[in-house]
Order: sequence, then structure tokens, then C-alpha cells
Amino acid sequence: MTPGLDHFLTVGALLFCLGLIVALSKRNAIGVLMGIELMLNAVNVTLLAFHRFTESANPVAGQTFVVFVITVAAAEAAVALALAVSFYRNRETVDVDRINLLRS
Amino acid sequence: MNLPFLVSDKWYDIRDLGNLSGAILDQLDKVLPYGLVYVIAILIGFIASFLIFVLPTQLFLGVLGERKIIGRIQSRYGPNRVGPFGTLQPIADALKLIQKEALIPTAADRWVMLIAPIVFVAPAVLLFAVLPFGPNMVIADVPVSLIYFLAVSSLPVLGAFMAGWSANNKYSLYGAMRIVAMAISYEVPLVMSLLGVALLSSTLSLQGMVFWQKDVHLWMIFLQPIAFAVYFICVSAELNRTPADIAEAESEIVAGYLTEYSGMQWGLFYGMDIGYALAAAAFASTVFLGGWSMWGLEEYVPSWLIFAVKTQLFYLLFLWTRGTLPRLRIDQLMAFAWKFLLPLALLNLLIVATEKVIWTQEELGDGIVFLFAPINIVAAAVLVYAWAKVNGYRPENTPKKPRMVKDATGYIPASGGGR
Amino acid sequence: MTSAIKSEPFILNIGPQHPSTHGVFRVKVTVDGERILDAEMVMGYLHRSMEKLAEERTYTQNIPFTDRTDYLSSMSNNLGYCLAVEKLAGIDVPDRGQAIRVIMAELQRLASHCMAVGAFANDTGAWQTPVMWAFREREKILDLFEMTAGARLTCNYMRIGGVAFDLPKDFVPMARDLMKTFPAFIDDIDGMLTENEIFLVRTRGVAVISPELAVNGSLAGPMLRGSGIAWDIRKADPYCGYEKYDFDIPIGYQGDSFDRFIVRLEEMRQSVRIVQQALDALPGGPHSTQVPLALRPPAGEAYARVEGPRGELGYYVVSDEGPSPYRFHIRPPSFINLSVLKEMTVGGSVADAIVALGSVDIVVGEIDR
Amino acid sequence: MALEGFGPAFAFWLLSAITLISAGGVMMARNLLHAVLFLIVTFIGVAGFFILLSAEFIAMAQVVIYVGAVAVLILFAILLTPRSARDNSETVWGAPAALLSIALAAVLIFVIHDTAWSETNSFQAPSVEDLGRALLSTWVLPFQLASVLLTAALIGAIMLVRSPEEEAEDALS
Amino acid sequence: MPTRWLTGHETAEAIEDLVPGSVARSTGVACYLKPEMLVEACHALRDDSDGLDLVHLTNLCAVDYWSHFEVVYHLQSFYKNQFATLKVDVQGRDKPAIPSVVPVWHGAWMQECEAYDLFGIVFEGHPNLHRILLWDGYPGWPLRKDFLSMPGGLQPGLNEFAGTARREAPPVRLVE
Repeated sequence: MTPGLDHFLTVGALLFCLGLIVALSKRNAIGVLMGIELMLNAVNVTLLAFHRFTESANPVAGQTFVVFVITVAAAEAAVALALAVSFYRNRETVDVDRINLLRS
Repeated sequence: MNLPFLVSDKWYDIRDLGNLSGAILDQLDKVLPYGLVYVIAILIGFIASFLIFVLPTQLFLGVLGERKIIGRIQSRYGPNRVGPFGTLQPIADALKLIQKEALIPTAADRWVMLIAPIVFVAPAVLLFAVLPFGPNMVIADVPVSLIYFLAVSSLPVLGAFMAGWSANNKYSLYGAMRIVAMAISYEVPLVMSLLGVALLSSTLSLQGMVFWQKDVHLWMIFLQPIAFAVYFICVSAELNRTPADIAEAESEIVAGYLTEYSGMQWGLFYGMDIGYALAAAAFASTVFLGGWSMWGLEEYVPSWLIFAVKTQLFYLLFLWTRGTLPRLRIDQLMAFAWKFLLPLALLNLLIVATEKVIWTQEELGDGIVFLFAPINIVAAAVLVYAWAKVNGYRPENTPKKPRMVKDATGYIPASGGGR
Repeated sequence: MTSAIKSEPFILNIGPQHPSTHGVFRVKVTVDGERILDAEMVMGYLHRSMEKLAEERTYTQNIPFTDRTDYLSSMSNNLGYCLAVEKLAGIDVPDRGQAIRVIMAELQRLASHCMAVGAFANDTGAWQTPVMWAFREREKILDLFEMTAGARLTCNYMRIGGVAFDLPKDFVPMARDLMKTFPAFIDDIDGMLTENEIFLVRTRGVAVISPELAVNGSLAGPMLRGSGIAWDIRKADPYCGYEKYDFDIPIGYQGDSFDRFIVRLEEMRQSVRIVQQALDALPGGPHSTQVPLALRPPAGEAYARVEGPRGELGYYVVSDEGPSPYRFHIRPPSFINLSVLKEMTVGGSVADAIVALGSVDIVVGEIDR
Repeated sequence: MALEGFGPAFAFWLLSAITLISAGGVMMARNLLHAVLFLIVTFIGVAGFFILLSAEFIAMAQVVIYVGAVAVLILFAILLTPRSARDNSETVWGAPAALLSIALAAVLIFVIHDTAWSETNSFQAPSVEDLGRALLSTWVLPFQLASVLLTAALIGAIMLVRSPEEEAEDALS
Repeated sequence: MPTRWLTGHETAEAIEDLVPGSVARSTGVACYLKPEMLVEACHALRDDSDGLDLVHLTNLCAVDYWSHFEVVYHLQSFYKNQFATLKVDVQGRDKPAIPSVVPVWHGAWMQECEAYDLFGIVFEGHPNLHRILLWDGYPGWPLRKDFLSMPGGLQPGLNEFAGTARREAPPVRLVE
């Protein structure tokens, strides 16, 4: 079967949903971060699929957008991991259920 | 002047083996179904690059050269028993390693430990796919082969990390931590230094860079000595060669991430260490030393031979540093990458960008590079020295000779030593 | 260490089998990331109870034991023990014997420092090259030993009252030749390492021993001199006629690993000077006095020390007029020099600990005896 | 215009399998480090998709940034937290999250297959040069913003992981 | 100028000036200190830079004289270049004990451990007195004169040791 836009979008959607499960359900803060990375990747796949298969007035826009998404993802990963490490140092845990400084 | 058997674009022209494989593929294309010929082309490319480049250099010049040349540096003979002048020693080593049991500790993460050598080895083969061996001899002429090379060469770090972490050994874990930290730090100045190269030659393709250097008749090393130095240091660090071999520092953490490996698994790591060094040397000779071009010599000598010789000569540099230099500490290496190499690479980028702007805006000819080269060499020397001074390089403050006294009289305070 | 990242402290065993412990020696370090929080030495893997064995054997039979304590400097060990027994029994050594002892002790210092310098460079990561160069020169010295004593490592050459055999005919010209070429080797190592910026940053300011700690920690030899303390038994308490030779004591500046290294290098130059002088002024006459085989020194005790390659090498011998020593104690310099290892390593990184251990120049045979 | 020929189709199905299975691995793996290794495989698979969609530069950037930097960063963060914190189990929200995701996936797939996308038949892959020109002309403001964001993130990350001792040292000097 | 080896009487005189009542007796070789005054006397000796200036504890060892143990301290002065021998008698064979001089000289740390390991002399106040060369639980104190065999006449092996009794069977049994 020749892969078309539908197929790429489906893969992107499945990848996104897997990332969503990971991000919502993991106990470990770093695990949650990995889920978010998966979702961002799924978004990138979708963006590039649209870029490749659909009409556009600006043919470079799709790739440009992906560049920005990757940049933001890198920045987000750096800050999130720094948060996790810093939190571990202060609270001896990276369990998201116990990250509740604002409660109690 | 054309010799009769050196006719360009004919299949029997040995200067460019791409012609030969192209002729074969053209014939095959007539009989085989569509698409299969591409697979065969890729196979031919890999096999050819393996046969004429990786295998001989890897086995005979890599392993043997490493041991023979370092042996000479250390005033010993090196292997000289197996085969004439010990040339069959690598084969004997490989046979011995294959016979040995590949131990896996009980507490180790078995599967990760088994996969790690494969993860480490596979990118090495991929690296050679984009290196141009001649005008038509490049397996995959990717337009972004420079970034491809950087991307693929960042993969083996994961293999090394998996090896170090899975063995469940404290020394291995140290090695893994160190190699990960090093890989992150040294990737930055490495990319920065190559950015200047890409900027000046206006291409991200390695083949394009060779053609650019061929056209302006000047190698990139003369135009960007800082970039070359930064590249060499960063690649030494990423490949765990001295003076930055902290990830497998033998005197400190036994063998780092290789501590628990034995047999051919260890052999894969060891052999591919040399493979990566060769790939880095090939990359450096492509980007900085003109690749397969040699100021017109490539008309008479097979271009792949020129390329291989340049690679080996560059590889000698690795051997030389390995044979002579001590090892730095990890915090010193980190500080060096961030405080010394990165600013230098940025300054280099600034200089190159300025020159590029002048070059294109004023519509100067290619000859202008012969003006840029001396300027850049002088600028490089001045910048390196000045930046070292700024960073506190004061060799004159360290007395290299002890104080000499005639009599044993107890404590003598060091006065005015300047330390 | 600038590493700000905190992780779980855990215990790392450096040794007993480790490339940089120079034998079966173990340091249990508690590390936090790369920073060392605590260091504990574990030794005794090579313990042979020589002090007990020596109480069962005659004075002469004990000389081979001293070879096997510090197996890298057997001549110095022989010499220290023989001096102690001679002091106890009141035996004089003829001039030629003393000159030969000086030559041998200094050659042994050269050989041992070759090993020390090479192994130290090895520890800093200059893998194998300096050590191979040093071994090349050490082999030449060991050839001289072999020629004289018949053994290369455990020479067993000194005897109570002199030395075992006179020098062979070829010894003096060969030793002269070697002493002509030796300074070039020292300059080679000097140029390769002390001029190397990487070596400098790895050793300078690492494992600093303050002069107060050096004195209080009973250090000796290059460790003491590296901290700026001018102390050398050969000058302070001359034995075997060292007062006749002209040489200097090299001392360091601030007591870091680099100072100890350059002190060792300079000591090699001074040793070459001493050997040259001793060869030039080699007196004739007998090489040894006659000493009864079953020596029974008068009751009493004697403590004699020599400046071994690793520091003050003392022998404390107590006699009860019997044929064997009543008590035989060795003051092992590398054992006592290790007592400041914790102060040298704590706070530094693992890599610095290896450099610190290398700069002590331990010989495990001597630590454990 | 779909991707014609055997090669792209084969590559697509292979990459789909690799990517989705390894993404499942991220979800299922009990050991956090195994999860990261699966995540890396996913990243490489996604990079393969990018090549299939004629975005070589983005694919290489994906490998350099995600595999070379983000994954390595994650590994580093995991190594800095001790063994006890390397558990990758689910919270009580596991089942609801899975249900929600499956529902979302169903909706998305329905939408994807139900919509008539205006597919083009004349696709010209933009070169790296085009991308560079677009970034520095049309999109120059977002580009600058992204660089500012990266710098801010870098500084923020450094400030976050500074140890109390270091802060004390800085306060003294 | 060679080292001046102080006689016990000279040393005793100097110590009596510094810490009266700390000297038990003195001979031509060594000065015998009272164990209870040992640390105090050593402190004074070390810090007395105008007097004997014995800053460097060169050697520390113990000797078993059947009736008692002697712990020998060899001290060295760098500036004055003199050398003194101090001794302390340690009574009792069951649990001989004297104060540790580690607070005075850090260099005594390992040497006292060694003396404890091989003679069983307990140095009170030592920060970490443990068996440094032999393993914990080693039976007996090997350098004592009455250590002719392992307690109980144990046989060779890791848990056993060569006694005076001759062995019957070879120590290593061949596996058939």
C-alpha cells in the first residue's frame, strides 16, 4: 500500500496518543518528560506530513515550523530536567505525586 | 595531457572506481526489475568502501599502525612475530578475541549489555557512506552530509553509555557518566567550528566542500586554522583519545565503560574506537585538507589513494598525541570546552563571517582567499595566545626546577616563588 | 572540583587489583560524584611477617629478607640493615667497601626513581610512554647490578662489614659510560613532562602537603623535600662517607605532586653526580672485613638509617647476644608516607587521588613487609 | 501525490513499526533507562519519517538534537538521581489516561480518514538554502525569539542546578 | 655536621625541665617515660623549638621483653639536627595499653596500628585502631615472643596457621 497523507497522520496520531498515556500516567517526572517529547515528535511528523502532501502558499513554512518546535523542545527538556534534578536534590524524590510544594 | 588508460568517465579509469561500479550498475539495470539496482548500488558502495578503505586501514594500518607506531614512540618494537613484520598480528588478535568467552556478569542488565556493542559499531559503518572518495565515489551524496556526519557520530555515545551502565560496575558507571558529559560538552564547540567551514564554502555537502577547496586551490586548514584546531581537540575528546580519554582512563577507572567486557564484544569496542578515529580523520581530511583533491595530482593518481593517504597521515596525529600526552581531569576538560574552545570557535565564526561578507559584497574573485589565509593564520596565533593569557596561562610563574640547598637544615619557606 | 552536581555518596574500591595501585593495595574511597569524601587504606595483602622470620635466622641470613621488602631498591635496604648490624657489633668497613656501597646505593636510587617517575607519569595518563623510557634506562642499571651481584632485582649484595664481592673489571668503565648518557635521559623526561601544560595542570596544586603536615606526619624523602623541608640523611647524618661527595638537596615549593616529581628528577641528577665522583675516587684495598659467620653482637640496640629512594629507611635491631636478632624492625618509608594519604585525597576528585597515590611512590612489598 | 514505488512504502511500514513499537516500549518499560533507550529508537524512527517526507535537514537536526542532546540529557538526569528513583511505574491515573488516549486516537483517526485533504501533486522539496533564507527573512522574528528562549532556558537550567555551596561561594566573592 | 645522637640522660634532663615528673628512668641509650605522662611530655618536646626541638617522629615500634613490652619512639630534630630515643614500658600481657601519641604526631597513626596489629598493645586515644596488616579476628599477636604457633596448634590454611606440630597430610589435596 503506498503511504499517503492519511498514513502519516495516523502514525502521528498514534504516536501522540502513546505519548499522552506516558505523560499522564508515569510516576517519575523524567518519565513524564519523555511522554511530552514523544508528543512533540508526533506533532513534528504531522507537520511535515502536511508540508509534504498539501498545497501551501509558502512551501518552506512547514519545515520552518518544525525547526521552531525542535528548538522549543530542546529548551523545554533542558529546563524540565534541571527542575527534576533540582527537585530531587531538595526533596529526595522525583515522584510527580509527591511534588506538591504548593499544597499543605 | 591524457594517458590512454586514464580517460575520464570510462569504466576502466582506476582514478575513480565510481565509473566502474556505475558501468556495472548500468548493465544490471537493463536486466533487473526496478529498484533492485539501488539496493545493489548501496551494497557495492559499502563493500567497496569496506574493501579499499575500512578493511585495510582498519586492520593493517589502524590496529597494526596503532601498535607499531606507538611501540616506536615508546621505544619498543611492537608486534613483530606473526607474519612478516608482524603484519598478521591484527588477525591473530581477532582470532584470539573470538575464542575468548564473552562474559556477562550476573548482576548486569543482560540485553542492554549485549546490544551495546552493536549500537556502538553500527554508526561507524554509516559514517563512511557520505565521505567522498573521489569525484564520483560517494555512496550517498546527501546534500546535508556535514550534518549527517555530526548526527551519526553522536550515536556511538549511546552505545558506550549502554555498555557502561548495563555492566552494573562502579567503574563502568563512571566511564558512562564521563562519556555522556564529554559528549554533550564537546559537541558544541565542534559544531561551532564546522559552522565556519560551512559558511565559507556555502555548502553542507562534503563533496561540495572538496570541490570548493579544489576550485579555490587552497585547503580549508589554511583559511581556518582555529576551526581545524578546535575540531581536532573536540574530536579527540569525543572519541576518547588522549589527552581526553577520561571515559576509559586506564589508570583511574580501570577501563571505564569497557571494564566488564571481554572477548569479541570488547574487540568490537576496541576496533570501532579505531574505526571512529579513522572516520574522524577522513572527515577532517575531507573538510580541512582538501579531501581527494591534491592541487591537480588527482589527475594522475587515483583520488581514493590520495584520500586514504591523507586520512592515514591525519590519523598519525591521533597516535602521536596518544603516545605522548597525559590525561586531563574531567572538570578541566569541561572548563576547556566551555571557556576556551567555544569562545575561540565563535571568534573564528565571526572572522569567517566578516570575510565571507566582504567576499560576496565586493564580488571579489577566488584569489582573495590567498589574502585571507595569512590574515587568518596570524589572527589564529594571536587569538589563541591572547585567549590563553586571558584564561590565566602563566607558564613563567611555575618554577620548573626545584630549589637547591647545600645543607639539611629543615624547613625553608619558598619566598618570592610567585606561586 | 567544580562539579556542583550532588548524587548519592557511594563507596568505590580502588584496588586491590587496580592498574594504579602498583601492587595489591586498596583504597576504599567514599565518593560523591567525582569528589572524594573519605578515603580508607586497606593493606596487608602482601604481608609476609618478615620481622618475625628474621628473629629465627642469623644476622647474615636476614640480608635477603631486606631485598624483598622494597623490591625496587634492594641495595638501599641491604645497606640500611648492614649499617644497623655494624653499628650494633662495632664493625668497621674498609674504604673501598664504603665507596662501592655508595655507588650501588646511588645507582639503586636512580633505578628506583626511574620507576617512580615513569609510574607517576603513567598515573597522570601519559600511558606507557614515559614508563617505557624509564624502564629502558633502568634496565641498563640493572645490567650493572647483574654484572656485580648476579641478580637484577633482589641483589643481596651488601654484607655485614662490606660488600659480597669486589667490583668486576668492566664495571667502572661501563658505569662511567652509563653516567655520561644518563643525564640526557633525565632531560628527555624533563622536557616531555615538566614542559607539558597538561601534565602541569594535572599535578600542580594537587595533593598539597603543607610543611607542618609533612613534619607532623613523619614523612620522609622526596615527600618531605617536596614540601620545602631541606632534609636528607646523606647530608644530615652522613654514612658510608657521603660527606666526601659534593651534591645538593633539591627541595620543592609548596608540596604538591609536581614539586615531588621535580624533586625526584633533580635527585636523579644529583645521584649521577655522586656516582661520577665515587667512580673517580674509588679507593683500592679490600672490599670487606672478615666477619664471623655466626655473628653474635653484644647485647644492646641500634637504629641506623639510610636515605632510601623513598625516604628515611631505618632499621632497628635489638640483640641479646644470640646468633639472631632479638627484635628486627624496619622503618618502611612508603608505609609511613601513606599516613597522609587521606589528607591528600579528601576533597579532590578520583583522578586527583590517583595522582596523589602515584606521587607517594609506594612499593607494596615494603608497606606490607 | 503519494510516495510511489516499493522502497518508500517498505520504508514507511518498517519505520511505523519501529516507531510505534518503541513508543510502546517507552510506555511499558519498567526500568526508566530502558524507557530512555526505547525513546531513542523512537526518535531515530521519527527521523526516518522526516527523510521519507523529504526533509533531510530536519531529520539530521532531529538526530543531532534529540538523540545527541535531549536523550543524553535525560540519561544524565537519570544517572544523577539514585537507583531507587529509576522506577518507571504508573500512578493511579494509568487506566484513565489510557482510556482517554484511546478515545482521542479513535477520534483523530476518524477525522483523518474522514477529511478530504487537498493534496498537492507538485511537491518540490525545499533545499537547505531555502530553509535558511526563510528563517532569516520571513521568520526572522520567531528565529530571534527562539534563540532568546534557548539562552533563557540555558541560564535557567544552570541557575536551577546550582548547589547551595556554589551559591554561597558566589555570594562571598 | 652529623646528627647528634642524644643520650637518654640528656633527653631525660630536658624533659624533666619541661614536664616535671614524667621521666621514669634513663639509660645511656634511651629515656624511659611514664606512660601516664607520655602525651603531655611528647607535646612539650614537639613544641619546644628552643630546646630539643624534636618535631619529627621518625620511628615507632614495640619490643617484647617477656616481662614487659617496650614501645620505642625515635625522634628527630631538623633545625638542631639531633636524634633522641624515648621508651615506654608497657606492663601486662593480657591487655597492654598506653596512651596514643597520634594527637601529637600524625605520623604515629599507621605505626601504632602496626604495633597493635603485631603486638596487641592498645594505644588508647587512637582514632582508628585496627588490625592494619592482618585481618580482623586473626588469632594472637604474631610478633610476641610467645607466638610460636597459632593458639590451639592450628594447621596451615587460611583459617589456620603453621604450628610447631608437623603436618601429616599434604596441605593441598589433589582432585581426582
